[in-house]
Amino acid sequence: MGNDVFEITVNFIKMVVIFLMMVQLVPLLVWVERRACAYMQNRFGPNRVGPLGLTQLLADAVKFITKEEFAPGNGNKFMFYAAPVIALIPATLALNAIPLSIPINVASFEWLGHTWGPYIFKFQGYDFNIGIVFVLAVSSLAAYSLLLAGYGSANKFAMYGALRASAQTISYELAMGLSLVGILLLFNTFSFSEIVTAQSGPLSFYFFGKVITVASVPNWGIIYQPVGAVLLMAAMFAETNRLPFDLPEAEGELVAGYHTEYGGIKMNMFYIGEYGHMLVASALMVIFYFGGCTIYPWLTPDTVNAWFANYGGTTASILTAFVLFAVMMAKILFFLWFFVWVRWTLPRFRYDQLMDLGWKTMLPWALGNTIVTAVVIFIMRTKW
Amino acid sequence: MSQLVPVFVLSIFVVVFGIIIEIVANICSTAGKKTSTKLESYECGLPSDQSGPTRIPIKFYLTAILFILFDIEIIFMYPWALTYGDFISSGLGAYILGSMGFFLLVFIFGLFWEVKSKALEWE
Amino acid sequence: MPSTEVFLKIGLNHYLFLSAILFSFGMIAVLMRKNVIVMLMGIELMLNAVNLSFIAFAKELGNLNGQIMVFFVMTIAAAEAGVGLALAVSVYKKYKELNIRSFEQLRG
Amino acid sequence: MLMEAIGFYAIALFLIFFAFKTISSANPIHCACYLVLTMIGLAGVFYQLEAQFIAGVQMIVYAGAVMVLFVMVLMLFDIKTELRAFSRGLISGFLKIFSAAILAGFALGAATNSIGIVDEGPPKVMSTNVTRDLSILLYTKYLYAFEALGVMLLVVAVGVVCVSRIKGGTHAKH
Repeated sequence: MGNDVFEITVNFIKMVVIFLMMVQLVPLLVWVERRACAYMQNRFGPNRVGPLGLTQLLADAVKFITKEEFAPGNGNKFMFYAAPVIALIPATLALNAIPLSIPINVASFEWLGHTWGPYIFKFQGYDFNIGIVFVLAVSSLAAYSLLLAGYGSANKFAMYGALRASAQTISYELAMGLSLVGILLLFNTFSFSEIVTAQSGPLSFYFFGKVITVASVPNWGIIYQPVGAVLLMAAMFAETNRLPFDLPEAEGELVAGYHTEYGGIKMNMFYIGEYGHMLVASALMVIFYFGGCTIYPWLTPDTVNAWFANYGGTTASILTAFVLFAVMMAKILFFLWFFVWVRWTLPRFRYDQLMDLGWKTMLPWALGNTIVTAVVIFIMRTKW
Repeated sequence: MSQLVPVFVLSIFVVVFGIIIEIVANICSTAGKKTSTKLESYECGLPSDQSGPTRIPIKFYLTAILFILFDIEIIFMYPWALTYGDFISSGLGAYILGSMGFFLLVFIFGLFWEVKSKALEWE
Repeated sequence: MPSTEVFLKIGLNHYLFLSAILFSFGMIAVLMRKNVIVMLMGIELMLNAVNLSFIAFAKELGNLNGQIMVFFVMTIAAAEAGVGLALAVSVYKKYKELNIRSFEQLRG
Repeated sequence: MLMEAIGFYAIALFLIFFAFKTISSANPIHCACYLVLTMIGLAGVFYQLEAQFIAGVQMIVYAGAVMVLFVMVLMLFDIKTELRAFSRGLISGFLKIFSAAILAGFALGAATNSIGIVDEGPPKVMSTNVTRDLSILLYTKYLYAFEALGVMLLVVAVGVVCVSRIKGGTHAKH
């Protein structure tokens, strides 16, 4: 975590801040969702409590805290209470592995009578050179919180909903895994930061052995992999049980699926897990297909650095990191809005249509995308 | 080892955070009477006739098994995709594409057979 | 009392001991548990212990053949778990309880 | 050096505790949950042994897929918690413990005798990028095994569907 006290504390604070960012996202997104749904059905969303209904979030939080604490009689108490806590872990671990901006390099400085050496703080919780495999491994643990919730509440509808939800999650994990193969073929690396640096330059690709560079167009992944982007987005909708894939929670006889018996703050923790997964999904979309924290001609690390050239070295690099962080957050918020937007436009799938879509359409499409990408890259990159 | 310490520290922090939230909610929640009807599992008001989980269609396990098998085939593709550029630049492009082509052929045939044999049919 | 250096310098044989302990736990589960599915878990535990010793030797000898072997052992272990559970499900459907004794009646 | 030892012993105790709980808890679903934690601990040990990609694959394949199948199957049957993990009985209990002790002795004996096998030469350094060399090795030297495994997975997929489709099976055509 770092070799001296200052670095360790900064790294720890960084992780905690990213976790709290995810936790704070829930009330914000719930508010956005209720307002947007109201706007789409041309009625007013929550606007009684405070300006534009913003303090509705506080009212909800208080309501969640003071709800009656309840656990079903013959259920397994430990699993019933453990399931919401387990729901938080996968989303946080995945979110901390994704770089939100360029690293900050801090020159050595004098403080409290001790010179603290030069540091490089990465704008993420931790950096693994097997970034993609780590995120896939951690997000595959999400099925356990559903299963434990279903088993812990000893309610046969909850159990049935949990089984359906986890069957859906794992079958769409296949399509997600395959659409990542297309990206790997293109960038040939697992680590996120190398993918982002590869996308921050001008559009340059091999054309029958020669390299062609198009000056003004950014080198984003969406240009090479449009089908992969659509597949990853659809798989992410199913992964987070969002509409139009939220069947396990919303069927007539399933009441509310695996969190039927939950109420109050425990239900809220499931929402934190779900919105956390949505944040990870939009962050992955932005990192793979929309160039991470850079927009080539205007907002690349060196052009933004030039804006703050007259400040000192450290402050300049901090400012550029935060400007690019704002760019990244803007892109992520667009995709979060896309999640909310789709929720109130598309109808829900039937369960067999949902599983057929996962196995019989998305998996073959992802395979086709992988094969076509491999063949095209082979033709383009070998020196004929 | 030092690379994994942040992951352990973060997961411990999240678990402690979750437990603290549940304790806080437990303390300041209004204490309702634990009547027997309230403790029964929620079935929209109908008195639940069986106790605990009952007959649930078993066809979920087939999806889970097929998921494992196809997941492993996808994981075999990750090292291929990782070193695809190196193989092409070192002139072995046709070799790696051919070998992976056979593997993908087997994968596609397996998937095609699963679809055709209606193993994944949900009535 | 041998110098504490033996315990502190983590070498190959520390990992071998850990793998041996996990292997014996898995073997005990397979030999002594009645429930079929817990026996399958014991088999998974044994295979993982073997993977651990493969990787410990791969690090010690510095070549990657151990890790390739782990890759293949994982594939076969997962396929085996799948088939084992498919059999356990069909036995459960017929005999309504999961005891290893009922596997003797399987014919064909 | 001390930090490395602390790290190793922490994960080793974590693994041994949960492996023991896996085999000794009565309710099979608790066994499955403890085994999931053991798998995750093992992925940590693999990462410690500079096998980063294998640690990721271990998490995806075992902790994320195989154990989900175990928990799902256990949840599908309404498993009655067994009275006791191991059936008590004076003689059978003694025989069980005696055979377990002998087995553990064999395993530990094998481990201790294998210390001398590897010559204590200078510690051989692993390659810089383990994942890349692993994949190149996989597709050049072990290509045949890789293709054979692809065919094996196909055979298993077809086999499992057929097993579930026999007369008494779950998906039997009636």
